[in-house]
Amino acid sequence: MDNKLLQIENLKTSFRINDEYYAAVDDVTLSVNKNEILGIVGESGSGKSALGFSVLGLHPKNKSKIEGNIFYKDEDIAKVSEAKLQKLRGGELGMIFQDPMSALNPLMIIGKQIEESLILHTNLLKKERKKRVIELLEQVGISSPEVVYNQYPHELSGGMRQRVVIGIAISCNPAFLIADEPTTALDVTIQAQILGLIKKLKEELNSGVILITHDLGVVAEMADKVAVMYAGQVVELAPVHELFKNPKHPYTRSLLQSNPTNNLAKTKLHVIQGVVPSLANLPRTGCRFATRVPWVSNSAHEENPELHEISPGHFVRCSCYKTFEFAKKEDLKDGISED
Amino acid sequence: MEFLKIKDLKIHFPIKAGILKRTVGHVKAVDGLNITLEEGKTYGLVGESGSGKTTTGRGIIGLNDITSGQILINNKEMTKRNIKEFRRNVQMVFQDPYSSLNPKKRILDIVAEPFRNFEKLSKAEEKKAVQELLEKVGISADSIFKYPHEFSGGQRQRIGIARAIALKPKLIIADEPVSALDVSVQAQVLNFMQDIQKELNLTYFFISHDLGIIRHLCDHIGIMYKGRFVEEGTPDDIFNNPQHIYTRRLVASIPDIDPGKREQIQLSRKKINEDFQMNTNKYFDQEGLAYPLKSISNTHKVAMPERG
Amino acid sequence: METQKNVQTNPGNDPAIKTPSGAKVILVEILKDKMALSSAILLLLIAAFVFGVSIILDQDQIVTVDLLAIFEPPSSQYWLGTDHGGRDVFGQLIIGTRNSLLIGIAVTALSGLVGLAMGLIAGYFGGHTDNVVMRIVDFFLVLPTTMIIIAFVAVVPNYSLLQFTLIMSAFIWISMARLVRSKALQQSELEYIQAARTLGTPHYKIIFSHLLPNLSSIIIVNLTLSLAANIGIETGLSFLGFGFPESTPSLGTLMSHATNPQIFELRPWVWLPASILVLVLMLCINNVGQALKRSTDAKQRRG
Amino acid sequence: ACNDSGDGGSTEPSGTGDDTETEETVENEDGIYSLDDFEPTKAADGDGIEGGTLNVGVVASSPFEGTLDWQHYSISTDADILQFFSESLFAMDDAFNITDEGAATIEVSEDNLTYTITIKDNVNWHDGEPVTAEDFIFAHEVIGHKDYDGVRYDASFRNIVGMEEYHDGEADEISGFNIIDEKTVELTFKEATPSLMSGGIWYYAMPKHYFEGVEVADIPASDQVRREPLGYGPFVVENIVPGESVTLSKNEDYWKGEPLVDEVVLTVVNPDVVVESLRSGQIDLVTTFPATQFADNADMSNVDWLGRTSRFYTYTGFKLGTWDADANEVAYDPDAKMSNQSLREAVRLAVNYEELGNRMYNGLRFPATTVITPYHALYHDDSNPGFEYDPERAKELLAEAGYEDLDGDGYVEDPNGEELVINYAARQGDATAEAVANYEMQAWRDIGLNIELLEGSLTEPNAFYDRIEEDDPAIDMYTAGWGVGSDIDPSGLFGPQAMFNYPRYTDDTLEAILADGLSEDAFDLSYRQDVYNQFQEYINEVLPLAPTLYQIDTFPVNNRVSGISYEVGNNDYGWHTVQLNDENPAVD
Amino acid sequence: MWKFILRRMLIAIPQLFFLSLLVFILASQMPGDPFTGLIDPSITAERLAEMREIHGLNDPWYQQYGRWVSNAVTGDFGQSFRYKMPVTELIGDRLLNTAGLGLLTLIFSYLIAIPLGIVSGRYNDTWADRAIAGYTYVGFAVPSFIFGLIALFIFGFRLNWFPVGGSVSPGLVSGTLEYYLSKVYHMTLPALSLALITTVGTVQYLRSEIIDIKHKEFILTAKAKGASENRIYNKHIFRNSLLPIAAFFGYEITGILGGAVFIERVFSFPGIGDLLISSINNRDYSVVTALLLLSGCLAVVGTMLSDIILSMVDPRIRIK
Ligand SMILES: Nc1ncnc2c1ncn2[C@@H]1O[C@H](COP(=O)(O)OP(=O)(O)OP(=O)(O)O)[C@@H](O)[C@H]1O
Ligand SMILES: Nc1ncnc2c1ncn2[C@@H]1O[C@H](COP(=O)(O)OP(=O)(O)OP(=O)(O)O)[C@@H](O)[C@H]1O
Ligand SMILES: [Mg+2]
Ligand SMILES: [Mg+2]
Ligand code: NI
Repeated sequence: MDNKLLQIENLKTSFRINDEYYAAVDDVTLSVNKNEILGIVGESGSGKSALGFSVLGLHPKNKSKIEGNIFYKDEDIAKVSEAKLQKLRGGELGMIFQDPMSALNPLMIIGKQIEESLILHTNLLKKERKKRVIELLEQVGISSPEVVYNQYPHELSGGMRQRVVIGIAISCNPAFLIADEPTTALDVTIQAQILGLIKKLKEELNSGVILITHDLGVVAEMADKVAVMYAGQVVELAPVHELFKNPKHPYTRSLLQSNPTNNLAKTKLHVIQGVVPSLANLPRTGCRFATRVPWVSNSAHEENPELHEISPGHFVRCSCYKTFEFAKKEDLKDGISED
Repeated sequence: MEFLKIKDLKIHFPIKAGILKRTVGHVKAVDGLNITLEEGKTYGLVGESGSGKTTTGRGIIGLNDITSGQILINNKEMTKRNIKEFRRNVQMVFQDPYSSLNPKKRILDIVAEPFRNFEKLSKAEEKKAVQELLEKVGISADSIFKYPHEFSGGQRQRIGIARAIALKPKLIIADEPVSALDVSVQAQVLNFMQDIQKELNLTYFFISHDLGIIRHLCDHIGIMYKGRFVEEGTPDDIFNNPQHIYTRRLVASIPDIDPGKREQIQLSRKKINEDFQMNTNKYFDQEGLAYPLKSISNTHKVAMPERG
Repeated sequence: METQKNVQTNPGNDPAIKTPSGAKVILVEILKDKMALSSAILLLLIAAFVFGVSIILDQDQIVTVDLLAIFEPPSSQYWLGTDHGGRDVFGQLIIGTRNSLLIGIAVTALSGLVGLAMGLIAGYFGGHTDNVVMRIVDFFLVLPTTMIIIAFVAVVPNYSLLQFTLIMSAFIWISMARLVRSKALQQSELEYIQAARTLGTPHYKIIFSHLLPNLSSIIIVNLTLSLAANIGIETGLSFLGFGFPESTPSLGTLMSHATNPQIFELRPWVWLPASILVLVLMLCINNVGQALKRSTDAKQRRG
Repeated sequence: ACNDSGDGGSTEPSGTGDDTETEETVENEDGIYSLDDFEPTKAADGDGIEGGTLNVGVVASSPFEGTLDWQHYSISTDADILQFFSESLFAMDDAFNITDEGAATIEVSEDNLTYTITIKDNVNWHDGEPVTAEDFIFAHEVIGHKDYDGVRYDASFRNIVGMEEYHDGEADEISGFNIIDEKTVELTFKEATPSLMSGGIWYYAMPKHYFEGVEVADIPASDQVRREPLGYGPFVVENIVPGESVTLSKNEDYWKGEPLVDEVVLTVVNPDVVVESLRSGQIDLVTTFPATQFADNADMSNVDWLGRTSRFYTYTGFKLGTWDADANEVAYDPDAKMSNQSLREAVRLAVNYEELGNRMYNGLRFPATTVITPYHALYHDDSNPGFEYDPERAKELLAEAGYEDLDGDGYVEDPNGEELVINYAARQGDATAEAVANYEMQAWRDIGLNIELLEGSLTEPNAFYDRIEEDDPAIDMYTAGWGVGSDIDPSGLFGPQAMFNYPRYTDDTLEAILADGLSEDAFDLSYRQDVYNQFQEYINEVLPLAPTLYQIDTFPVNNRVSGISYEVGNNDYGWHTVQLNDENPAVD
Repeated sequence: MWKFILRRMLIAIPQLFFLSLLVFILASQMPGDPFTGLIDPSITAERLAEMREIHGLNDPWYQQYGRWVSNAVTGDFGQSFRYKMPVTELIGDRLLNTAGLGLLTLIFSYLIAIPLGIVSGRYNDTWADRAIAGYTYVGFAVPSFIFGLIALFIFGFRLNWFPVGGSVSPGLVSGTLEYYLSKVYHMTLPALSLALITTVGTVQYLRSEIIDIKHKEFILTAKAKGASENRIYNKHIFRNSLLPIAAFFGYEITGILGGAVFIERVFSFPGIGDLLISSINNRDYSVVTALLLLSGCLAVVGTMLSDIILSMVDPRIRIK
């Protein structure tokens, strides 16, 4: 497909803990097209950020290891030199961070922080740069850009700061954008605005976006395609409508079931048993989700779960989804006590 | 029967500026709230960040000094002097399950702390009581010698709840008890809170900015904006019949789980936003604050200026 | 950042990244750090030796003037030679080290205690209490400490180890107070402190059983580092002529002999061993302290 | 009488060297030196170079005070500087009697009351103005002025006729002065004493014209004193860096003849670095040299060591009474702890001062025999043997006097059988001070005296004198130093009305002897010598204080310098005759 | 801004008051007075008593204090007993010397601290970092006077590179270029010795500050912008970590004054530290009190300066 902007193949990102490497992202294959938003959801610790950081090569080199390929416009950016990456980062590849409070240099005025990308990636003159910064600030919906230009981060509200962070990310019209939980720290109204903004920018710039979030609502609203991650792996990947209408993987279904927005009445919410295992304790063989659905018989899981394309564009890992039913009361005799 | 009654509660903080920390003004974090709540019910307090939700909660439990107003429980006013008594009846569940448990203490000590303050129990009695409590919140009784870091977020939050219900309080203030948790864990805690409410006939004062949760859980909802209510009512009133532009915008901002409704939501949001932009003056006074509440039905109150 | 988060989200079934629990981590960190470990061992050896031997040594004998042995160079009789009073430098070194260690420990303990109390009170109660304490601290902060101490020492009659400890402590408690206060302020914001208050726990109990344990590692680190500083604290005063009498040998007294031109160049055995010993002691304590510091501060952790 | 403050702990010895050319200096096998090893004078030697710069180290541990005026200075460092450009009107012989060699001569009337002072004609201030009788009177007017803020207004000034009236503001002039002509003046005293000629008459003149318009109270801080002082001495002040250095050029108009060197540079040198500075030739000579550093550096090849006996001695004092402030006199208490003469003698005999001086000071301090130092050669009684170190005798003395160890703790009890603890005070001082005190105490303990150091440590000098002066009952015995002036009269230290009579001892015999020394008869030298021999003997007998050590002052002088003399009594070291034999200083 | 400074000064007033009281009481508690020990047969006891009376030494302390403070406010600290000149004048020269020494020390100390701190912060846990840490530990452990003595001995006497005492060569006339050059020359060795010791705190501070900032999230933002490592260090980390150090420079004044006491003694440098010690030894109260008060004022001014600088460089607490 010509449209393909980013192609992640068998990506494995490992971190060194006490002289041993543990994979936080394990054999992930994904692709993003132009003008497409790929949503990534999953519980905390499932490897979403680790994946996003890997794409930009932001992990500290001495403590992490990246295997596999990340093709950006036919170039494997997992393998290129740091200098080359630096060219791409902030230029063609933009990144929006989660916490607007700490993502900005507290001692630098806003204007300069945005301008820095321009200095690094364009040949604009000083005056032009300033003009462009003001433009950007307007673009991200800041009403008095001239004032904000000279302000320091602490003088802005959280929503404003997140806009600035977005401004930095899009300053060089990135072809590809990674937004790592861009609205988690914000109020719903502001979240709506920021999400709208990202969408608008994506359309204007015709860029591909990876939107990392743990809020299913956000994905439902934003994404064209959704990858559900669990324990470093993609367990389900599908176009957004398909996923919400027809979730297959037990994990996806559980996530949807436990969302209170789906349960208006004062009914019981669905609870997923257990917790996400920590990196060093991840089961590396078999179905990683098996421990959390103990009532599903072991034979239902694959030995080496693979992604199956069950309908065009809809992939599910492991075949346990076929037999998965939500637990009945008696299955849960350990109840929530043992999670 | 009104169980909790808050009358014209005001909590103001001085603003200190410069290195000299001079008071240059006041933040009216809570500015004239009136709340009544029946026993066994759940009150939900919603609002954007900084609207004064936490301050209200802390005011009720006495962690913040009240500038003016009254807090009555069972028609008894809470004062500085009888606060100790109130403490037994009012407890709090905190937002952050990681920092709300002292990392250097064993679960036993954490959960037993209220006993030690209010009741003279022998070591054995205390241990038993703690084990009972832990079982109630679904944590195996032999965990008492573990440390908080040995538990997951959801478990910790339940330990926090166990501690809060140790003295059999009547009112529990829960300040965003699940916002630090993943949805899956969230569900667990919310379910549990509902269970225990029924069991102990607890009254909840539930603070959150997640409207989904509020809607799921609460009997009454108050929407706060800059220290005042803009609207108050049942979930039905608020979500299906929002009157104040602020509420409407808030409700419209909730992302919907159904990707099919995208366009529709987008459109309504746009409309409401325009409305909001245009009609701010109509809904807020000159200082941009909400007007006093007016009843528009039995349960539903809105902050609208007097007509005419 | 990431690690931190991870630690929290993953319950303790992972021994590798368990939440640090005070003493254990400190121990682990020191054991891991070869430098710190050997420093600690050396330190203990020196301390044990000095305290052990000083029991056997006859202090009166050591400070007895012997006109026939003035400025003897090191020999088998006088391992480190003798000073201008014909007194054995080695013996003085032992007793001096003991005295200096005692001073260091006493000053550290006393100033640490005062600073801790002030810091805890200010940090926990905040508001006006904090204001008052901080005003006092501010006042001490602008004092030209060195000069005032010198003036103080000149005033005190009957100047001895005790007086010295009191004077020094009076001036250096503030750094501990400031540190503890700021950490206590941070901790007081945390919900477990708030929780304790809502549970009706009295203030003093919150301070002692909640706040204090959570500041312990920082306090230990700070105490260690200030112990290093306090070991040599009296050297300067000795140099200016405000030291202890010769009947109370200390490392500072021995070192300050370096100002005597007769000794500095021609009889280095009088002052050099003490100087080296001070250096070694301070380096050791510092090494340990820095290792402790690293263990409390994930960012500075090695590897 | 100009005298240094009581040697606040730093005794300043001085010395003389041999005048031989040999460049190796005093050095003897046993490393112990005596006065015989030094000469006070290094005679001019061969042809010097023309002019040159003499670098003098002013030894002081802090910057010099800069009160460069004889009337006002109080610290010896200032005097060290003053002598280069401002000098006494009178020259003295080694008996400290005024001679005719000085800038002025003096004639005494029959009744010893009136003194006629004649300033020599060619004595002129550096600005060319003659030194006049007015200037001499002016010095008195300043000192006697009610606003005068120095320490020199003393009994000998009040002894001048009309001085007290002037001081009290009742008279505008001092009537005791009678100007004969520009250069001659008569000075009349109320009472005659033999001491007048050896220190009773003020030595200095003050350039009245130069201080025109300056209030007396403002003089010490004035530029005329601090920045551009005026004298008539061999050198002229060119430049002063306050507290640090003074540059002087030769006074071509010097009345004794043009000085041989062109320039003198005085620089403050810290006692700790004196040796290094001398070695490297940065300074040619110093004002004082720290005694403890001598032995290590006796072999310094680039200097000659000169030396002489010092005016300082140390003593052990016994508190025998108190000061009666109302009567303004000493109140001797015969029941004082130390009042037993045998006890005091035992104390003196118990310590081996010879050994002490030899070991710690390499002989530059040696046992003192009497309370008149050899510095006063005319009065010092050579024949008095002083005290011989004899611990056995000391023990005997104690036993005889009834001091016996009754309880077997190794220390004697007093004759009444009560426990005897003697509190001993000693000043902080140079590197050896503490060792010396400890040594003494060891010796005393060896003869069975239970001695305790006051508060366990040496006493800070100020506190020390404070407490001694106030007769602090916590002190029974102390060690101190004393620097004698040119005046032999010891009343200031032993007299019943002397506050500095710290032992607080007096008796009729002593008072009679002291009076005798100042009597009419005492104008006869040999009579006076007899009196003071008697005095020395008597003090050694009753022993209110026991002299312990005399000192030798040593003076290192760079090889290239000659024509210099540190002769006792010579208050002019002959700076104008100093010459340099080489452009560059010799280096070790 | 001016208002702020004014207010800041108002805060300093009670501080100064307590300081003055403390200082005065200290001085008056010292044993002896300037006339103690002036034992000389030619000085009579009456004269001493008279002199004590003249100088008001017999008055009760609060009277003396009142007198002293009211004069001090007008800048009159009385006469030095020993130097017989107005204290203000006496201190003036010395203060200039110490100020020069302090300034030079500060310059040296920053010249040393900044590169070392940066290197060890940026390349933490490399051999360079460890070497620098070694130096800072040693600097922390060696008292400045020992260090000064060794420097004096080697560079002053053995190598003859630097003068060994005083603040200026004799004979130079104040005001000439030569004079000032000579002054700087005289200060160099003491300043360098002091700087090498006092700088270690700054090195350590800078190091940990850099390591701290290195882990801040905004550094990640910068990295994501495509900034190179060097640029990140230059534009973000160094700037942010140097600002507090620049601001602390006011606080350094106290430290340097304290260090000056020692170093001036070692190098016989006529500054106020040296003066203080000799004045204490000589019981020259008026000088002691004036000096203590002066250094207190300097410290107050220093902290004030730091506050002001901090508030200027740190936008988060900037005052308009
Ligand atoms: N630098 C690192 N060093 C070691 N482990 C890391 C590092 N970064 C992430 N991890 C681990 O990798 C796993 C995946 O982490 P990641 O941050 O990608 O999760 P996430 O899905 O983004 O979670 P969240 O929703 O909390 O942001 C976690 O177990 C985490 O502890
Ligand atoms: N102790 C305090 N001192 C001063 N101001 C305070 C204090 N506590 C809260 N405030 C201010 O009061 C206002 C209300 O704060 P509050 O924490 O109650 O808001 P909130 O609704 O809980 O917000 P969030 O959703 O972010 O928790 C805010 O502007 C806050 O800055
Ligand atoms: Mg993440
Ligand atoms: Mg809140
Ligand atoms: Ni499976």
